[in-house]
Amino acid sequence: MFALDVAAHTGPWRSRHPGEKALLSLGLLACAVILPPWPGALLSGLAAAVLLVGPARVSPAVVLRAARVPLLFVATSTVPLVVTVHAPIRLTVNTAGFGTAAHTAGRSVAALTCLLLFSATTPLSEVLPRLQRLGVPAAVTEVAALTYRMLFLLVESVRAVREAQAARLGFRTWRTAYRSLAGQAGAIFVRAFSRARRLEEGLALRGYTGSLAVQVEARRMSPPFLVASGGLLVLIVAVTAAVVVGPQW
Amino acid sequence: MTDPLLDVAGVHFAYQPGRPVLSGADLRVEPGQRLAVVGPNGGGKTTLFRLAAGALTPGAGQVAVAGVRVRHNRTGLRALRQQVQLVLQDPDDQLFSASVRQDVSFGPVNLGLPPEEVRRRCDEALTALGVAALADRPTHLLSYGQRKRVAIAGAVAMRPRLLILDEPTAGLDPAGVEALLRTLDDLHAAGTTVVLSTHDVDLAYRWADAVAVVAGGEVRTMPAAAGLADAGLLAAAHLLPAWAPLVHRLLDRIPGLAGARPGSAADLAALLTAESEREAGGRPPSHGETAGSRSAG
Amino acid sequence: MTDPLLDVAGVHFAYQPGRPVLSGADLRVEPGQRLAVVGPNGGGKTTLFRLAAGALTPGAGQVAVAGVRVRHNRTGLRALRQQVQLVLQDPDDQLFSASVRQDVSFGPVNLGLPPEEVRRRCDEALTALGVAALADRPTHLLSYGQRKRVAIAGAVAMRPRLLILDEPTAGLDPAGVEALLRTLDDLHAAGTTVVLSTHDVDLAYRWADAVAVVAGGEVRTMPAAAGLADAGLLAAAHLLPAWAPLVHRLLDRIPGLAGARPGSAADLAALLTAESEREAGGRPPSHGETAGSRSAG
Amino acid sequence: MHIAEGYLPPIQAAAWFAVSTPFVVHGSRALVQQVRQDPESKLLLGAAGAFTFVLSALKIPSVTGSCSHPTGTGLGAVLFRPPVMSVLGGIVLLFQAVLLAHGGLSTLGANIFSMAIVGPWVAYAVYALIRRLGGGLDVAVFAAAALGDLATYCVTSAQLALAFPDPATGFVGALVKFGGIFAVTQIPLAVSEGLLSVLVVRLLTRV
Repeated sequence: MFALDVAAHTGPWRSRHPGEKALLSLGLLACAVILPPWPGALLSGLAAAVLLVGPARVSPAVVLRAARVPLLFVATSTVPLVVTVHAPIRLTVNTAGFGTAAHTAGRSVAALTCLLLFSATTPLSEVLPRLQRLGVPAAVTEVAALTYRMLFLLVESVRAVREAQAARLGFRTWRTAYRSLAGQAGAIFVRAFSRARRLEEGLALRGYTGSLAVQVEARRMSPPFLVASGGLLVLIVAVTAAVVVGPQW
Repeated sequence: MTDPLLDVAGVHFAYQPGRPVLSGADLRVEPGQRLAVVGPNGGGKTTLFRLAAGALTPGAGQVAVAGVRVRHNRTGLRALRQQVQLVLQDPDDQLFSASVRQDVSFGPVNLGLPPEEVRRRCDEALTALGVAALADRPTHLLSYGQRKRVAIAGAVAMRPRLLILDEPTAGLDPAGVEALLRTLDDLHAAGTTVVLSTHDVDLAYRWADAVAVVAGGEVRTMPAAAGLADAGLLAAAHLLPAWAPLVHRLLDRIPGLAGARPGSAADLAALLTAESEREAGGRPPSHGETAGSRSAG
Repeated sequence: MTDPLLDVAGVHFAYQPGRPVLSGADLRVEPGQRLAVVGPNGGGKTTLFRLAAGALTPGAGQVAVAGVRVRHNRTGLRALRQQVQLVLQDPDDQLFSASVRQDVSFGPVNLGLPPEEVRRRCDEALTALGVAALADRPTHLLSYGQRKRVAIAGAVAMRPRLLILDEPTAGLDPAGVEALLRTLDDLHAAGTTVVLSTHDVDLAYRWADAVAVVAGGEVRTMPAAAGLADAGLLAAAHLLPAWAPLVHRLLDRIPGLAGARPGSAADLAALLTAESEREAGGRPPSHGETAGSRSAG
Repeated sequence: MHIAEGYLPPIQAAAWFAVSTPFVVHGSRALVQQVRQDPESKLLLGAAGAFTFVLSALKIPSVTGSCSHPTGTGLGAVLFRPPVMSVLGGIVLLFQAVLLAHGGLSTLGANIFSMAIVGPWVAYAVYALIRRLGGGLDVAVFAAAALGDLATYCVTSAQLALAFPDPATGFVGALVKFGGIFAVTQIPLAVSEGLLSVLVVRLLTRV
């Protein structure tokens, strides 16, 4: 349903400990954001891209499709960086802004690649229960896990409702389209809360009295993976430092 | 020769690249036909229906309605939807208005019909489905069977020439199934071509003129009597045999019952009761007039 | 005489005052029984199950499990749920976790069992339902049939003595129904008493030892063979007759097939195939050894 | 539009986390309290989160022909109150980042501030004010959803303007530029979201 989610649940890294994948991809993400874009973001982004289509075996089509919307944002919000507004309404191209624009867009694309590395390899159902160990209250992680489970049911419902409305010409005009959209939102609201009520009874039958604690599969962190990830991060930091500081030597 | 009402020809479709659900599927529905579609879960029945109703665009091949190839643009789909209506399995996917009448009027209002015409079509559809008495009820207070009927009424109010129903009898009790089949027969008698999918091969056998077996990405259509008596074909589609054709073979070996063609267990029970009453009454057996039995040729 | 495993005695229940769903319902389930509950939609089958599983408190009458009256407080319900587990019709009403293994572990974790025991029970339940290979799949990528099995695994992980399933075969294709019945038979062979509801009287006839007909607020329990051959009783409960007992009557009138008791159309087809092969081979008929047929006494 | 991953300079990204954290922590405390008093509300909150996610994924037809999405936070704030929305909104933004790559983890703090804090509070304040002044439900819901949506995108524009001030005209000039792209174009969509919210609330009050 969500291509990144499917990739995370079916890819070769699905049974790795989420901590390993978080260290690698979020470490790269931190490098991409914090280090000077040249060459830190470039190196981090490249490393993430190679890891995505290489060992993590995520289809490039999935990566590119997921990147479309954020890239659209990057493209539109970079325009103001190279344009200056003079009062009242006069725009000029500001060549001095090209540097900032290139840095910002580059940093963003690199960071996006690192985010995709995390998204396409790490199932959320593995992450959420483990957030408790990082101090997030159980009530919050359990609500998040329920949201995660229910949103797939609702997304499927909204697709079916939309299709049924289209079959009865619900999107023929603006007027009918608004009526149909309100119908979708209303149907989803009713559906969400009837799901909650029915799940409440279903869980009561299984002994629910307030805790949704489950057994989280014990996964061992792989030392080679951790060492390799750490090494990669150190290497990127070192190379970046050398390039940035280097010319002074 | 007239064009088929629906002609799905060589259609390929995959939700995910490399995993085709249908590969080269053909389906012809003649005007006035009653067609049952059978096949295993995940075999592609619903996908075939969504393609026929224009909800999906085929990857290859084409869909034609009444001889006209369907174009998957605004105008083409609009024309298609006035001819072909698909009723989904879960009625809640089709009911999104507050009251029954409002929901059934959704399609006619979208067609831009004048209010009197909208009202006429609603009344007609509600009456056809036997739910006129529920018109002012909120949809969420209806029983499952009633919601199914209202969802069908919403499609019927579009006055389609072809009505496709995905598992319309799922979740209904036997009496509800019989009542729904009678309603579909009334719609059919009034001129609508009806296609439905079912897991119940006995239902397909006694209700349909023709049966389409959807399995392994392909579709094979044949007369209901022949298709559902073919053990090899059924096994290939992971289907179990129907009782009726087997029972007919047994009946032909019993003197005095040979030639009787009960379509359901209820018909068979009636046949046996009538026979024992005749024997008690001493009249000669004459199965030709047995109530409820129907020739399945 | 041993106590029945479940004893629902004189139970009254109404969701709305003045509209009783059950009025004086009795149901006894003996240990080791396979009981099928049949009846029209809205007749009270699900209500009876919810009462038996402690989700509802009876207005009058009482529910006893293994001779002990159920108390509807925290401790009483906790004890009940370790003995009786109800699996609802829609698996999405019971699956709350996106991970199959995490979901199945919920019951055992909630019982406060040590981690190794939780893990053992999960593995056992996943294996019993044939879904061990899906343990690491997310719930939302499973098919409907797979979600049904995972929901049942969640109940089986509680190691109940009595497993009640509301319409477990609804929505499954014939092959899926057969596979699920085999799984339930394995659970039954391992010592679990199994109760299920169904609209398929033929399924009830061939699978169950006893059948309970729920209609008009009352419950009547009897041996499956007798109950489902009783036309009057079936009609009163708005049920259609089963094919199998009628077919057995036909078979008894055919020389060479008399006494054969096929339980399903597939068994009957196998019987007829075996017979025609014997005739082709010139061997004398001996239906007693026909594959697939089962004595329905 | 959420601010994409990595778009904000690191110091500013961190600063927005610092600004948002107290609101989310306060919301989490409220949520924990609510769940403790009524364990069943956990399921309702999960449903509310899923509803908000799906609502923000509905496709609204827009003037330009392309499609846009409602924020859903205005309606959410009226239905579920702002403190809870700060947590649910945070969860929804996290899911949008991880499942769809809309928004990001480094920009999560900034996006939470605009969508899960300012949007809901503005919407709720507008709703409460109009109701107290005797305004009708329709008017209150419309104004709440439309202004909540608009407030969210004004904050997004301000966040971007702070990060990238115009070399000549500074923050104000940048605000004009980003506002022109993200807030002014949003006005018809804000009106759409307002209308849609009214239709939804009408539908729900009739049920």
